[in-house]
Amino acid sequence: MVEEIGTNTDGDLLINVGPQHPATHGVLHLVITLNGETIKKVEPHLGYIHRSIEKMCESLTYRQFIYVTSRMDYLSAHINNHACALCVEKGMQIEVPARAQVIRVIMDELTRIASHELWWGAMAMDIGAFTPFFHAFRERESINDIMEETCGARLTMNYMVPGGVMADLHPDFQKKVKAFISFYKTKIDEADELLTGNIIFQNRMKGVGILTKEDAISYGCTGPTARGSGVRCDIRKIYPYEIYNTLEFDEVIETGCDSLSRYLVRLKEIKQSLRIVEQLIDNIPEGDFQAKTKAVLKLPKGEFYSRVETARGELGVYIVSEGGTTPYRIKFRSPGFSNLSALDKMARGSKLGDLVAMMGTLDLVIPDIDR
Amino acid sequence: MEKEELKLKITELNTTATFDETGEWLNVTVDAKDWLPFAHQLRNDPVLVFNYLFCVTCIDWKTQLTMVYHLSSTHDRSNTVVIKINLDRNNPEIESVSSIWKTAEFHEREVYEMFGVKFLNHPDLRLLILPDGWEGKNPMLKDFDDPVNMIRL
Amino acid sequence: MFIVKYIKNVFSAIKSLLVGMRRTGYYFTHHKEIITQQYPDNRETLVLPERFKGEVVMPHNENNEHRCTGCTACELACPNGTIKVITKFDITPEGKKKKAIDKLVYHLELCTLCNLCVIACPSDAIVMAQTFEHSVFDRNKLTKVLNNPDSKIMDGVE
Amino acid sequence: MWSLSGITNWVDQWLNATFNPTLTLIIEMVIVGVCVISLFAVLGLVLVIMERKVSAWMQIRLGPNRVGPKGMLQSFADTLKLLVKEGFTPNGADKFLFNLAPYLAIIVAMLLMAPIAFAKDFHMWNLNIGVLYVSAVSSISVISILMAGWASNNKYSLMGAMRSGAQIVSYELSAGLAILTIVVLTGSLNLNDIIQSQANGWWIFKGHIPAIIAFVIFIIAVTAETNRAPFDLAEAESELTAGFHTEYSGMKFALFFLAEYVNVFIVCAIGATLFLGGWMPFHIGNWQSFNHVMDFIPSSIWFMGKTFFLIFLIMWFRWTFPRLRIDQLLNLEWKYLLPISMFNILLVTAVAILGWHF
Repeated sequence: MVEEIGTNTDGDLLINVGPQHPATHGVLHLVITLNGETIKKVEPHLGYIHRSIEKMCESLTYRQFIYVTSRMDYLSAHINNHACALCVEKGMQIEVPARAQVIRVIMDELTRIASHELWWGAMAMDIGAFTPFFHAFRERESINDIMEETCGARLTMNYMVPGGVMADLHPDFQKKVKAFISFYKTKIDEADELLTGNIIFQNRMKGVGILTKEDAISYGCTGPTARGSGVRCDIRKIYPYEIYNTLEFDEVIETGCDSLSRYLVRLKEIKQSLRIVEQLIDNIPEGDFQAKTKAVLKLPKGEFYSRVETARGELGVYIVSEGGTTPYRIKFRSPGFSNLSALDKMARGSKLGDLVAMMGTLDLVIPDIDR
Repeated sequence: MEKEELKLKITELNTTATFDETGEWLNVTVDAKDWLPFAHQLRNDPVLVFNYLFCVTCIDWKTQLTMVYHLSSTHDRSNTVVIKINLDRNNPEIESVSSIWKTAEFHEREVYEMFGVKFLNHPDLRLLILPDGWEGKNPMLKDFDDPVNMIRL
Repeated sequence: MFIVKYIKNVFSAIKSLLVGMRRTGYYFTHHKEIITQQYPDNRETLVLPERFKGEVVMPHNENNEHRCTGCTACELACPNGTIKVITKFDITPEGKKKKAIDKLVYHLELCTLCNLCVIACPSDAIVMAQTFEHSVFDRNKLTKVLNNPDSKIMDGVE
Repeated sequence: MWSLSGITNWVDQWLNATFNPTLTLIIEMVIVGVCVISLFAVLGLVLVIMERKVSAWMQIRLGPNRVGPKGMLQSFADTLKLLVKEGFTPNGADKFLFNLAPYLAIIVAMLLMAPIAFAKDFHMWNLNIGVLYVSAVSSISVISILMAGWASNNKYSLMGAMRSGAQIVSYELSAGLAILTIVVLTGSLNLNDIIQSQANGWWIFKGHIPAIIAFVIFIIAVTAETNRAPFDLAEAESELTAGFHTEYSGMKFALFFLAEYVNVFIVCAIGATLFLGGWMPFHIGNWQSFNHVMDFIPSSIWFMGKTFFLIFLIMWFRWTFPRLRIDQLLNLEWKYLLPISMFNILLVTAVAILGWHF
């Protein structure tokens, strides 16, 4: 006969969501304590894709370690590389040429759009709408094609080097980006038509996964997750790097603290990113794309911290140097790790179906959490 | 807040703290036993309000372990300090601050398994990333040697 | 009024659903919006950009000559130990010993296609090829020797 | 004119002339059984390819296009794959119930075929309580789902089954009330009588507001009853991996799959019969020549056309909407659909008593 279903001593049902589960988008493992359909506790178990990138970087030179970080948050690989390049440049005091800075920012924003597009599709799939996923991929493919042409790869571009970018822009780059922007503008309302305005979607998102402002700060949430709770935390605004202080864009803040706010923040961020790209695409200054650097980079003894705004939040790179060619200790403060820790707080008391929606709005990328 | 102001303010809170101003931010070194009350003061001080702990990590200096806490405030983003606490490498123990900053819970668990630092009064000090039943050295320590190293193979 | 609000709610809900259905209905009837690429069929017409990083290759000219001096710059630049340069000593016509490569072993299975070796190469001996169909049934086939057998270094490359 | 009823009559006469009545009945039952099973197979194949093509075109994809012309034989390949797959029974499962559940699902779907009129005078069983029979038998399907969920010894399956139980039991109410609206208007429970009553116009085109409301409610309720998105909580791929059939594989999974599609077909057929006039051709008032042309289209084509239109509608829902949450699903039923259909049935009763309908 049927064995007794696994329960804990309180008679609650324990369910393992993951490591292989359609909603975890990777190998996240959540142990969920359920009372009926209501969640009592969510306990993440990590490490299924831990590659110890921090340890690995300790044996790589300052030129080499950048490529490894593409594999952390593979959806915003370019921005990860940017953080590392910034940190090395900070230590070496390399002046990045104006052209390289503009190229970097354009690429960052394109990456952000691509990442948010994928998130939009995946999140729609989490709550049961399959069609948006494919529509999202159409836009993302266009960006990937642009990336492929200039950087030579679609996902892990490895286009950043300390002191600039690896190669100059492809001659067709501006034309293609403009074509993409005009194409994208005809499709941007689709998100509202298919999901945002939909009554089922609204009911699924409104008022679930509440993360108050205090909790968001206490849990160290950053990025759209925290901005959906009304925390002002866009690194591009509060600690501007590269040329972000000269650009016109708004920091998107929603004060709803729920899943819908986090969703709306990301959708509006796409528009802000488009705005940045539009500002820059016609104004790429001439000049070098790379500063002259020594063949072997040696960071002076000391500690260096740089942070950037990835699509998921604040990525910090903390390098402790002993003056050698390799970092002595390197720490990546990944946004996903902190955001995930708030999941338990958000999920308690809501239904199992909402957990999936919440995970969707957190935009979890598991390699980013595990590193 | 300027580094000097921060320094004055922190000296008021903890007289034994030592400072290092070479980095980008003010580095404050305190004793492990002072850490928890000091953290409470940093968090609840009406002027400083260090409510945002954005990075917790540990450095293995081979002779000692150093816990590094990066603190900032959402009220005044220019307030940033780096708190460093040196620990005995053979028996690293420190009070957990997860009651003050919730984010520390996960970060401390990560440091616990990677460096073997014991966090006292941590609500749930278990392995987070390493597989259950991991035995042997903590992987991020400098004298850890991975038996399977793809690059050196 | 409660009942008016109730009815309004019902109608606005139905309207929001119809808006979504109009969008999917549009795509259902407009087949030219389809973006599917029929990959193995379009292999002939598939154009990869010239910067695409597929695998590291060493171009040879028609006399079976390459540009590699065996300086191991690529080996040092590689983060993964993908490239192993095995050198030998050639005897030049003048009777001097000259370092040259015997084999440049390239492990495609370890390569992350980061392009660092190509940048590091002082004599432009290796480039990235635009191939991408790398799957094979035997892992050993992924370990490649980049220089052709009996190839020589090009004249004038130091 | 050529018609399906002509063929059946001819077969019946020939059998009666050749054999004694008992044998005739047995042979006829066997023929009907074979017909139903082959109809099942055909429906499964057609609906699967239809679903895949509809979803693909809505998702700006090509869809299956390798097997056969334009991929039309893809379902044969799918079936072959499912047939040769190992039918796996998990270790802790209740073997008997686990293996019984898919057959129960398919038997329920088969039973539901009985009263449906596929064309003029072409039906298996001219049942005088056809509507009641359909609503009664369709509620058995929940048992197969509960059985599958419980016997799998899988928490996901159990949750899916429990969700589905709550869902089907609730939505049966409003589906039944929506059907009742038409019963009140026609005054008969016989499906053939209901079709005959629509000879001068289909119920949703006759201008009765209650009939239109009932149609909308019926479509929503049957979507929920057949566990189709946006009400696919029993399967809920992103939450429960595959819900009640998580542990099923091979042919047993295929039977569930088939039962789902056949159920969709049946509820759409019932919907077409009740609201869209079954096999009745489309007539417009006094346009004699237009009506005459419409009469030339065989009645079976009319029936299938209407049914497939409704199936397309349900597929359209599925590929557009996100899924509801379990409490919202029940809210929708008990706070919206049920009160509205209660009010609707009051309205239609008043209309019928006062004789305002035509």
